[in-house]
Amino acid sequence: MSVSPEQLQQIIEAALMVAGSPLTIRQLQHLFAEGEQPSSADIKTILVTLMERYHQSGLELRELASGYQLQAKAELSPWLSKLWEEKPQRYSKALLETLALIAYRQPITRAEIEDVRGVTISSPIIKTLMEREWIQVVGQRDVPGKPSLYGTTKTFLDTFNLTHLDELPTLAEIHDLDRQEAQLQVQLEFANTEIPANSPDEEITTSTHE
Amino acid sequence: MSVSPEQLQQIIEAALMVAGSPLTIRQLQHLFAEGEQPSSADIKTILVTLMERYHQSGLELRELASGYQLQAKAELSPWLSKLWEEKPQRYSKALLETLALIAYRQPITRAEIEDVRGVTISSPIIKTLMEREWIQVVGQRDVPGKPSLYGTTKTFLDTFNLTHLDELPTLAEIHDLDRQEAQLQVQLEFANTEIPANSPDEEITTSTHE
Amino acid sequence: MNETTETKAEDTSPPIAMIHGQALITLPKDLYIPPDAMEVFLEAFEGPLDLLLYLIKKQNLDILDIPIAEVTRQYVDYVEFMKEVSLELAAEYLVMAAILAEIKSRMLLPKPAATDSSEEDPRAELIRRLQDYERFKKAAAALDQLPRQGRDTFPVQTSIQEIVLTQPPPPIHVKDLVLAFANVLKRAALNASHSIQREPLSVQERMTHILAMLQTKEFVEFTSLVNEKEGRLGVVVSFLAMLELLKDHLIEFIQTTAFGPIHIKAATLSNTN
Repeated sequence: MSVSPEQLQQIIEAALMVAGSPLTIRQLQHLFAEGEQPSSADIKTILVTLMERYHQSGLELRELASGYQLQAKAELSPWLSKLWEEKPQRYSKALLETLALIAYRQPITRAEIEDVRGVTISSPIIKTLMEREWIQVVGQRDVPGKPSLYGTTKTFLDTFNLTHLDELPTLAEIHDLDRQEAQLQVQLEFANTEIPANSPDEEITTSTHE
Repeated sequence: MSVSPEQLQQIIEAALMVAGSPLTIRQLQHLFAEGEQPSSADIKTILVTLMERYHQSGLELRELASGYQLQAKAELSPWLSKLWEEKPQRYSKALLETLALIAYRQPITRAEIEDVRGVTISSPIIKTLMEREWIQVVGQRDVPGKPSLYGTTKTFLDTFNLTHLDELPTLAEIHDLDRQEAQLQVQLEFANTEIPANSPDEEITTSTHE
Repeated sequence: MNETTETKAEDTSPPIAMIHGQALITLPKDLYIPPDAMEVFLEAFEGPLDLLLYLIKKQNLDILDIPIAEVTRQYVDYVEFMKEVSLELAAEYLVMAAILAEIKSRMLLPKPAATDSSEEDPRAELIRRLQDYERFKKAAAALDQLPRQGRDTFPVQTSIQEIVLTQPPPPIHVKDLVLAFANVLKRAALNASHSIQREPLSVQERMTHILAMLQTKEFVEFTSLVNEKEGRLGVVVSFLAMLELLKDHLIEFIQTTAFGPIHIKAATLSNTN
């Protein structure tokens, strides 16, 4: 099969596109049958043509140590990177509970949070909450060790579309939400072992204010 | 970062080039920040423009089952396949017939496939088809033993460069494929001078279809 | 292959056919197949239906009008032969032989008058199966002809210089928070929470607000913490917050002169720990 100059360019371009790794001029020559191999000068000419052609596009042909490779231009990285962006994770239960306790019981110390949750809080949680600017240190409790007192910030309110903290649902509302959630869970047939469907809620409701 | 129309096209083209797998219009929209996402109509326009642009090149933009993909044209495969040392896998007739039955008659059980083919299916065939992710279990037939029902996957369509199942060569169209069939037969044909290469096929086919 | 090899030696002659990677050098004469080639030959068929199709095609026969006696004879010869050369024969081949024999015997029975419907033809079921199988045999071949990724088409996969992975923070909703709170309360000693829960949130918010203010300013005038615009309730809330903070030793009230302005400052932490 004899190859026209046009086809030669098509083949070389397509090879660079599909190879997935850099190709040397030698490798490009070897795509063709013995006796029909273009000279390395021919291939270089084509490579230069291609380089110029890509100038206007989002691609560039680069010569790397191990050969020629087509790459997306670096300036497009911010968009292209989204292709590999991982799905946002969910916040851990520990983080949400810590944040909830700070929101509802501020100002509160770490020890006090731990006391309610029954487990120690890992430092990354506090760090994450600080980095998100959802919580701040608002003082120190006057007890041995002078532990920091945490409270929520304006950013926290903004994130949750609240103007004041007292717009946070009351415990009665929590109970409703919780029940809805429980029903939803039942519907989805998720055997959630941690949220017993009803009974503990009752106790909470009796103790709520209004 | 606001995006110019030119840049928009560059980004979409580059995304298709670097992704390595088909991209849906939705995925392409998600390359852009909220509020700056092009409409799906805009993206389609760009895809059409790109399709036309590649017309002269060795590339083509195809719509597959799981999205749009840039590919080297099939006519270049004699050269491009040299990029890889391994020869593309050839599949046995038994595997292809099993796959064809699953594709055309899905959902279908193993016993039903065996019924048409007149032989039992060896387990490695089903295993290979599952490993390629060309088929999947889509349910169980409600008969004693609850045999698995098989169907094809999007990967199957992608691999065979199809968008929808209805693009499969229709069984009625099989007439037109006689010639290919005849060629295939030649490989198996025992070049028996008593057997003229074509005529028997003609005879049978003309009388087969409804 | 010796006796039946009619032409040249294996390594010099081009193979007639490649069957599963093996070269078939010799030509089978009709149904006579060289024993060594037999196994290869058998593998070339996908089962009894495939073999039957081959026999029918080979003789240029109409599938709709199979001379069942003849085809049966050939098929049985073939099967017998395979048994003779002790090839392991799939049971399906024998089943088909039985089916053919049965059809043949029914064909021999005198036809009842005035039945020309094809359904009455004992061959009907076999013909249906043969046709059906043939359709899928062809469909399989057609499938194999479709341009296949990795064989005929290759996806473009260029590289990218750098991937800047910014993992977006997870979305969060107030409901998550509320449920988390409900959850933690359930686990906590429930009666212990009674008293605290009665505290209105606004007092707590104000406590945080005051403390936050004292982080930046050392002294804050008492009156500046009471915003009259908030009305009576607002004043009460601020006052309660201050009392609460005072109780917790978090703030101190300072009045330098009688009836002078009252200032609030963050509590000087006792050094007694």
